[in-house]
Amino acid sequence: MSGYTPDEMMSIAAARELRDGVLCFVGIGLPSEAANLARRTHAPECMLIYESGTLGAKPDVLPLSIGDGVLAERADSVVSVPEIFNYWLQAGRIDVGFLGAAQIDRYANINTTVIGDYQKPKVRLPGAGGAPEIAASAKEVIIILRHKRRAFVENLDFLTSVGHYKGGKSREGLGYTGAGPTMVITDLGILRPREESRELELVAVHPGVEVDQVREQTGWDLAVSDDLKTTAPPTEEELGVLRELRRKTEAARKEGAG
Amino acid sequence: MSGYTPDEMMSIAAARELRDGVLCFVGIGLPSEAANLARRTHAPECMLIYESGTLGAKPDVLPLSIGDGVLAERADSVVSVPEIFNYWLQAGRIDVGFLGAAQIDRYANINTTVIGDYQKPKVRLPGAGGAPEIAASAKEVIIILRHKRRAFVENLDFLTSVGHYKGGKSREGLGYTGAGPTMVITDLGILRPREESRELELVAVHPGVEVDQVREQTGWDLAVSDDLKTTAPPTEEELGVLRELRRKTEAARKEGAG
Amino acid sequence: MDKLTSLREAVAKLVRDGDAVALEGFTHLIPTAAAHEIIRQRKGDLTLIRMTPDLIYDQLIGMGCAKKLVFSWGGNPGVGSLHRFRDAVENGWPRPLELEEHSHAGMANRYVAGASGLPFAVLRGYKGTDLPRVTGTVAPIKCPFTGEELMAVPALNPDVTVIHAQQADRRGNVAIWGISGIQKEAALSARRVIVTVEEVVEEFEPRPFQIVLPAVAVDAICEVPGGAYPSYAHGYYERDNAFYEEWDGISRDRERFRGWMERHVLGVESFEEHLRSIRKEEVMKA
Amino acid sequence: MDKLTSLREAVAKLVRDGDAVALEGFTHLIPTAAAHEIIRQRKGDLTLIRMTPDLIYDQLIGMGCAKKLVFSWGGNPGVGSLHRFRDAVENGWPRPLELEEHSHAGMANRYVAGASGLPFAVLRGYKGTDLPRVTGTVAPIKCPFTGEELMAVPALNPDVTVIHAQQADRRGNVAIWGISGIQKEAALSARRVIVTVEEVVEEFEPRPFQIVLPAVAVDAICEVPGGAYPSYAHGYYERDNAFYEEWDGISRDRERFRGWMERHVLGVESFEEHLRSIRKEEVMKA
Repeated sequence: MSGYTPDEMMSIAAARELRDGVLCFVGIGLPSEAANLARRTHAPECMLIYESGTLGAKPDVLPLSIGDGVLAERADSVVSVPEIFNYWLQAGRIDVGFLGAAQIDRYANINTTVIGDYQKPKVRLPGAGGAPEIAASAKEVIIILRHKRRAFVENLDFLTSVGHYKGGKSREGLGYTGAGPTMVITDLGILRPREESRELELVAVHPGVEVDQVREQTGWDLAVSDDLKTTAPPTEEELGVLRELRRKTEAARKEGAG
Repeated sequence: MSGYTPDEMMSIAAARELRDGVLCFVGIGLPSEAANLARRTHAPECMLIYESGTLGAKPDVLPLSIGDGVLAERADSVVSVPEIFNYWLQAGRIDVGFLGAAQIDRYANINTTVIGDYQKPKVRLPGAGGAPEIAASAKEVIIILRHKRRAFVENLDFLTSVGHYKGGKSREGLGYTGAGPTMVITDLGILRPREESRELELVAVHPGVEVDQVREQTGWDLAVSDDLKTTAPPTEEELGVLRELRRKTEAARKEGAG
Repeated sequence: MDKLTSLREAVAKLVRDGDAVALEGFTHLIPTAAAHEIIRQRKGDLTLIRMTPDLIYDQLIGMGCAKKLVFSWGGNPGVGSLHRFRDAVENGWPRPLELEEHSHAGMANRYVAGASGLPFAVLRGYKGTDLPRVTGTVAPIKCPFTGEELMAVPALNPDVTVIHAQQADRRGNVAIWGISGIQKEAALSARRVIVTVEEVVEEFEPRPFQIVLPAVAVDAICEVPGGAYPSYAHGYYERDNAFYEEWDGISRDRERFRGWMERHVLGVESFEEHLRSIRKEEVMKA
Repeated sequence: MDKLTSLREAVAKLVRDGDAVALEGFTHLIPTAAAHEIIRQRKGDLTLIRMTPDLIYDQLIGMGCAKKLVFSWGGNPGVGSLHRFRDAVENGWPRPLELEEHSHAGMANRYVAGASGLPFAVLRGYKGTDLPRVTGTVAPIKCPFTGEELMAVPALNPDVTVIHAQQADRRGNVAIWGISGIQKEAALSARRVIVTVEEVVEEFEPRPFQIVLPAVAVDAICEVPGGAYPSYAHGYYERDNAFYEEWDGISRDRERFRGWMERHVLGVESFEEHLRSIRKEEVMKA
């Protein structure tokens, strides 16, 4: 298989990690694309939940936002925002939280708040949204973001959502019910927390990617697994479904009311 | 006007106290009859709220229970039980709480829990239901019950719902937002709390009722207003509407599914 | 839909001796059929939870299935006392019944906390009443911002919640319309959930004030037409108020109660047979 | 229905300088028309409250109406930054903007507490994050039963909440269907409530996942067809995703932004005129 982009590989690698039948709390953007790809390939019974209150959303195009009408159209149920966060997320019903990030550190803590100082930021980002409690209460968290040195940083400018906190058992001390991030999927490879230290280590690179390339784009001294794998390249089906989804989404977006 | 029962006088006297347009949280039984009578006479815009979650109920017969289908049929809205208690009652939206009681004391505190000792009761009553928080959070509370010595007691066997507590400013010390009971309406007359002491005093007797009769049926030394009034007897319209409501209710009850 | 099963199997598999069981319903949609099945299977030592214990709890208590009742209002709505409940509390018959008593607002918020994965809920109530004196599960709590002292009540998380609903769809989603009371929170706070329904349909129609409980929150769905009788199912059949009045007589006397239960509950194999035995089969065809 | 009034009158009467104002909406039913009217009437020193400040908050901030923002996610959904919001935070233009920042779960529960008449809400969150460091309105609280330490957040009680809904009936009840987000709690927690609606109808039809806000919880109802544009009104018109992308360009530059606002918001008298001025009048006939 040839002729796919690193972004396509990232979405496909992330989609593969979603087991069929799980309840997935989906962030907008990259996570939403991956989750919807999974639902269209190997995980048709995966139940997608968006923070706007849609339970079992079945969008036929990717939503531009977490409250698009396509999410409510054929959902199993639509509830209020407090219900989604309290009865579904905080109650521990969510198997997988799918999150993006602007910055991430070696313990998979996330920043989506500011670049620079909080009071006088260089870049003011949108902020926390649903992420802190998804990171806290989903049974497991999968993070998807592009692998850039400015994103994979030694020290976060702001800790918006807790991953493995300061490593080791420090997350457990915060009283969160979920296990935290189990995987970080990028356009270069896949990272997982080490058993004891909970520090992220590179466990797979995507086809054609060198470990040095990944180190280059990581702002700390990246741990690499002794048993480093290479991700299986996208199948024809995966690529076909992903591209069709993007095409339909783009068409719907252009159409709209305008 | 002649030919009406003390119970009819009680319901009619209670109905008259409901101003048009108010939000009334209605207990089942006597309060429900009075509230529905008010809605059919001088207070058509009175909004009836039942603890089962019906907002603006418009029953055409009296419900046997607080969750009867007639309450939902033409209600403005139907919400969950937590919403009724939290968003409507506790939030202070209710103008008048209409309550019944098994026992009442001189400060209009109510018992609906047990007669006798709690652990080994002579009579186990149904319990608190919605009453404690109605008594706590409705802007004003009106209590309706038959005037019997065993009901108007010196000491409650159990304090289920707080009226004016120990009198004076003691209720305010509990932090409740509502003003507490402003009126007790019985089949003999009407009682109101005195300004300072908050002790109930007899302010009106129904036509033909003597003060001594009321004292006789009150388990404490009953205070009587210097300006004791006599309740206006039922009008033809009031009696007609009440009897028609009872007749339709009885007919519907007999019909049912059985 | 692999959740679709018989009520007998669902109760056998999901209700265990000693469980804390909530059979919820607020006058509407009382899960009568499920309560009878629990009695027929002789489940014991149950902690029964419900805001408004009524006839079915009177039956469970009178048949000795319950060791404890967690509740806020126990009566025969619009009629009067629950005689079996009273007999258990006043005379310990057929066995003593431990009580954990709250107000409706307290119970509702306990379910909300349970459904929210929180250990407690906060409300403005209980103060000055005798409830905290007899109920261990109430404690003061102070607002860290205003200093106001409020009351905390612990979460309810039943081992099993049983509710009755109008419909399930083929995917196992459950639709309730009309008065839905505390059913959503009772279900979402429980470890295991059984739902009896009037019927299984292809797809739900929009109905006034309809809520939908997603399949993933339900363990077993059992089609039991008329399963809420003598309560009602909005859109299917009305409440049989006469039966509630009749129950006053049936339940007043221990022997008459036992006789009725033996004949109409223990002596039948299903709720369908029960309805025939009391000549109410018409509700199944509503 | 004496609550029915013009949007101009409702804003003039119910929104005051210095108010804490929540114009809520979760992508769906954003009250754009009301935001424009607030800008046209030059309301100032507002504390703006919203979980998801988007284009209309960008406009209010860029026009200098806001002194403070209480929020949990401020962006152009699916597109990127809110440039006027960023310019205010990063450069203090046109005036500095004080921030009170929470998570969605925190904001949602703050509205719930406000709607419930409680001074605070409890959730499991914030711990280990930098939010409590920069946000004063978070405090630890201990469960009196389990000892678990959780987080408390204070209630939100806006002076005014503005929402857009599909319909009102003649009695002044309001119907919302599809995604209803936090609108119910935002309305019920407020001192004053303005609702703009697509249309006033005789009676509501049952719709999927419809909620009804009773008339008594609403102070003013204003019929403004298309009033949520470029957001959508489920059953009326779709979201104009293209406009959200266009806004990125309009808002990026201070002058272009001011020019657009002067021409399309300040330079018109009503939302109807606004829609004509940007050639989107078709949403009014949806």
